Amino acid sequence: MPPLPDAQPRPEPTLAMNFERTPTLARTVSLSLLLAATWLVWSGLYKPLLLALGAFSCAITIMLIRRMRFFDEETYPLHFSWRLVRFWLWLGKEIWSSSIEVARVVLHPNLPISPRTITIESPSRHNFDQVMLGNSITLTPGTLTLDVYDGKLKVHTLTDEGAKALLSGEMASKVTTLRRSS
Amino acid sequence: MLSHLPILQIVVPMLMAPFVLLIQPARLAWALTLATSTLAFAIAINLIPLAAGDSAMIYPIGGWDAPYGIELKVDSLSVLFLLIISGASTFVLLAGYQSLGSEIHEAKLNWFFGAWLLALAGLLGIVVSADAFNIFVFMEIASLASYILIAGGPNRQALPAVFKYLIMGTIGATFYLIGVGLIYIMTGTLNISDIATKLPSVVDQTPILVAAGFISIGLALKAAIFPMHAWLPNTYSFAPNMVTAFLAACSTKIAIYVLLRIDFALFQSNLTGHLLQFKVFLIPLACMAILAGAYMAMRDSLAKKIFAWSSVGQVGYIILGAALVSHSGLTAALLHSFSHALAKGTMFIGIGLLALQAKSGELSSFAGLGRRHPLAAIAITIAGLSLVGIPGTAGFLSKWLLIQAILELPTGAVALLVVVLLSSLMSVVYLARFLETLFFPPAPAEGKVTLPLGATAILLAIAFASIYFGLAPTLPMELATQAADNLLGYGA
Amino acid sequence: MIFVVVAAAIAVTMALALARAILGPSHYDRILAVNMFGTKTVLLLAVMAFMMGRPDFLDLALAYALINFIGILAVLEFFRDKAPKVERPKDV
Amino acid sequence: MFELIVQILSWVLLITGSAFVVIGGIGALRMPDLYTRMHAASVTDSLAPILIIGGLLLQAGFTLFSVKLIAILLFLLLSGPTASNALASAALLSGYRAQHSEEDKT
Amino acid sequence: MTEIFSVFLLILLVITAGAAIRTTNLFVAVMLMGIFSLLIAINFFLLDAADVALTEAAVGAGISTVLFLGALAFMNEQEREQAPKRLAGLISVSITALIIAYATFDKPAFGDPNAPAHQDLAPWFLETTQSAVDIPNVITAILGSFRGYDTLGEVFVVLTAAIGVLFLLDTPSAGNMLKRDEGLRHYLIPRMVGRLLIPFILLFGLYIQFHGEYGPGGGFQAGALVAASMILYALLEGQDRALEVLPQRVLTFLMAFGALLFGGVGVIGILNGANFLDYSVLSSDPVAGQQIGIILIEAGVGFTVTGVLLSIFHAFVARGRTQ
Amino acid sequence: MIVLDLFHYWTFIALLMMGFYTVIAKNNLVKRLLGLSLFQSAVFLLFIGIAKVEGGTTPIFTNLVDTQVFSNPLPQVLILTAIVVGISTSALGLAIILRIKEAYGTIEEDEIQSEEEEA
Repeated sequence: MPPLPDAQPRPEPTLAMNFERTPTLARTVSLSLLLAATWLVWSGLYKPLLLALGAFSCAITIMLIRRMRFFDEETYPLHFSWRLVRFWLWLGKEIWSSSIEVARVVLHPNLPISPRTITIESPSRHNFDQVMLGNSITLTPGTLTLDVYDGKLKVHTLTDEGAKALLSGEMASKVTTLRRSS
Repeated sequence: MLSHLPILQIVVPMLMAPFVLLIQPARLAWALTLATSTLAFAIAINLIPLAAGDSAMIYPIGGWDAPYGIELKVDSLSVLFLLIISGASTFVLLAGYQSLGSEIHEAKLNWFFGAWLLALAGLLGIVVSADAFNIFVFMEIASLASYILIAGGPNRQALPAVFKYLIMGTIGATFYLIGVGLIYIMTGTLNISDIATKLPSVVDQTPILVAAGFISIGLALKAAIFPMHAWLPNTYSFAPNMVTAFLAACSTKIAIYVLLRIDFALFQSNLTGHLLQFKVFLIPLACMAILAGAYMAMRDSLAKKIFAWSSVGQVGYIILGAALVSHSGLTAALLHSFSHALAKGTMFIGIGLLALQAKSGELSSFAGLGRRHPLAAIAITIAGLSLVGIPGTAGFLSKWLLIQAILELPTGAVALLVVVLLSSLMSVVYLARFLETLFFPPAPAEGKVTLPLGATAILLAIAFASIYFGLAPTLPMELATQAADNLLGYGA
Repeated sequence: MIFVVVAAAIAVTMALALARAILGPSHYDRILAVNMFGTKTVLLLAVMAFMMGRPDFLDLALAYALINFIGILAVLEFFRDKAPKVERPKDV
Repeated sequence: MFELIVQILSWVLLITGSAFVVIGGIGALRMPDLYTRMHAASVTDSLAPILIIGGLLLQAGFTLFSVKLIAILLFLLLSGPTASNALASAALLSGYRAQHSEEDKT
Repeated sequence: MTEIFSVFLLILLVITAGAAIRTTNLFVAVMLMGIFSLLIAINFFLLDAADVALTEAAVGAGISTVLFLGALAFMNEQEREQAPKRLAGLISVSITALIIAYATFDKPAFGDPNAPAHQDLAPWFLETTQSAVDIPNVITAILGSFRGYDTLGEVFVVLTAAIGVLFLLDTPSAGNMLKRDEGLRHYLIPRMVGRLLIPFILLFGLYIQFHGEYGPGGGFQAGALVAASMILYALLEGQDRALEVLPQRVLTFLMAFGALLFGGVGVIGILNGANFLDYSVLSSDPVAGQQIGIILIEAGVGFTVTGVLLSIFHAFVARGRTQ
Repeated sequence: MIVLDLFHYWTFIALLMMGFYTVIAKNNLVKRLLGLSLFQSAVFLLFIGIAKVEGGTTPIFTNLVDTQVFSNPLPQVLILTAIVVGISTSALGLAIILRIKEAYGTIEEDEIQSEEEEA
């Protein structure tokens, strides 16, 4: 890859602070169970042949994933907890209100936008938190993550309200609590 | 086992192709390809008695009878072409190892031979298939594989040439597909004999007529019939020499084969006035092809291009014979396919062997090579004489039959006769020019190469085959006569 | 027939996205439009599966969602270095 | 009675979703530059799928189809912002500047 | 009701095609062709061709776009403007169009159940699938069994294409690369999300493979999806890593093996005294034999297509790195 | 149905013409390849149109709908094969274009020709 224009060639993001490393075996098992469950609900046909093929497919998938070395380095982003559900509900509410806001702007004859680019600090350096925060920001209409690097997120906002809400840091703090109990 | 021969004819080369891919030493890959090709040739020979007479071998694949499944059909017409294809492939491979090795990187030869086997399987598959759509599929296997073979050489000019061929070939195949689609709309079936039984009950003939047009034009593109020949000279000239020998012997003829089969089985008897349209459309094109091919061959200075142009003209002869829509005309056309394959194959193998020594493809690089390599030059001379149609060669016989067929015409015979004779004179001119270059100037002093002995022997053998079949033409003659009977008998 | 209304709305948005893809002006606008078009296709297929009474074809929508995502990433990977360096789009 | 309520709820979700889809489309056409267009497109990529697929879920009831619908929704919600983010950072890195951009740091 | 949508989408289709050939920028043209693929696939779906729609999506919008972009990356994307052959083109095109219009103006009406195309063969397929093969998806039954020979041909067509690409562009191997390909490793978010999604894309591909008898799908679509998931991996983590996971020799073996598996199933028929590709002999019960045969040949198609598409992708990407 | 019939039919012809024109008249090799796939797509559309039966549904048996009318599966099978053939041709064509680009430094046909004449 040629050096990135506009930015110094930077080392690829590694996981210095990946403190809780789940053992590979546990991850393999949990992913296998998840894949098997997915197959069962997708398929809906419970003949012996298809169940056998399903087991075979899960095995192939796991084998390839292990060859891809997704488990033994960096984070594997598979977490679940009830907090996640609560967070999603909160996020849904945020999406709703900001969508209304963006819709109002779009339909306004004068297009009252005040775009800005702001930088916010992620409270956590953990990759999962950063990705979750970045994607939550993008998912909320009116705010858009441009770049995530070194714990800083560059965010483009459409309106002043959106920028203010982000700078208040509510989303960031909510995201950081997600991982704790998992 | 004999009843499985039609499918084995295709499946053997097809399934050997993946094996060849995995074999590393080039020599082994070549040997396996040669063995497979020989086996295919043997199967084709074994099919001769089975498909002789007016009986045809039918093979329903998967046990599903036509029109629901796909069936294979082998009759004397198909056997003739099976012999041409598998024979051409086998002899070119036999004679061509050194030549191929000099033009293609050794590490890539196994890919090349895989493509060769697929081209062989594709061409054979077109010939035995009795299903209009299946023909399309195998046509694409054969075409894609030949694009690879052509692009394989060291000559960079092959690349734009092959791209042009790819574009035109795909347009041709798509036209063919449109025609098949129109026929399907009107009849609801894809098997050629089943279409033939359903066509008479179709009330509205316009779509069928247009389908006939699309299929003919599509196949004419693939067969390089005159105004649609633009891709041919360059692809033949810049392809690796042995590939030229293989493709010149059979690839365009297969498109003509499909054209004949579909046209005679479906349209001649079922479309009013089609006979006339067929004649009016094709005879002028054939004449122009004959003259233009010979004229361009006289003017060109690249050795292979001369004979590539000559192929355009020879395709014209075949089309002319077929377009007469008479028994003698068809016999002549089919016999000419055979003798031309033999002569052109010999010619290009010979040029390929001499090219091991020649510095470039220019005619001048061949100066005096005939003196140094007299055996190869003799073979080339014999092939050339057969192309011109000197008595005693296979080429003479087919041309003679063609002239007889022309003389049967009620009107216009003189004009066609003039065309044939004029073009023969012209071919004497370009042949003489080539032979003169080979024999008269002194041989170049430097860079003496001994031609591979085995290859030269093979070359001589097939050159003498041209004479043998000129003197004892029973086998091709019987097949061609019977095939002409079958073609004309479709409507009866 | 509620599905018809939804499908119509999605189809209209597809037309708008197509307009954006044709107008550009920068490559990135077009990529944005293609992405938008892809997600709208997924939604449209899901709605149509219900509209035609064959919800077993939701597989199609799922496959589209997967393919679309990969396509967009491929665009970015191959065009990262080639894209025009600075381009100021005209106001629309 | 219960079914009627579910139906009406589903209708409301679907209609609202459609409205947001069209609004997002209009926004993507009206907005002045790439980044602001992406904000508008984001409406059709986040809220609209939630509403529309939510409405379809109510129609499908408790079947295996609803599982597939949820899978589609999850997939869209994961891949949508990811693609947007990749697009935005690629644009940013290649020097595509936002209009009226003012850098403020916190 | 669906007619109105069809009409609307067809109009969009023509607009997209027109824009794609009018633009002088090849990148834009490829993007528009991607949209074109999506649109034509929806149209296929509306015309009751779910399997075809799935294939078109996987092939047209997915693989083909990726390949064109991969090739364009080494070329000037701006087409030079000139128009020398416009007239000849217009004339021959107009003639063709007029002929087709003339030919098909009175063709049987669209959707007419009494059209000749829907007699005889189509009902036979629908009926025989139920009795002799007993799987719900008639298209898979025809593709796998009744016209299995066409499908064998199709497998060899893709194999030929792969042979051609690898022959012309060299086989990629880690040894001859000059540059290191790091993919999108610097992009944290795509990378993390990709890690989450890749297992499910793979699983979905395999699901499509094995449910081809019950719903839209089959070996080809599955092969394309599995290849797509590996392509995603290559995009995110770099080609070198992807070639470590599935090295080129494995891919070559996969494509050869798939084609041989398909052909081998056919040859078993011959060895058991039936015809080539007759699956009834695979089991004592002919219906079960048909089903086993279809599963096996679909697996063969899946192997070959995965191997072929990945090899082609790697060959294109590697070409830029060896220069 | 009549409206759709006409529309479907004219779309097919329009696409066919556009694709064919691009293949014949354009100089750029990639553009010609794109035109070729447009041309093939038009034929796919024709075949899928043939397969449609009014009031029919996709030929996959199901108990979700009560109709027993199915669209014609055969043309759909043919087009599945044809699509695969199309992508194979495109892939091979692209590989050839890449080689042309390396050998000649251009992908415009007339420039290739003029360079050939100079050489």
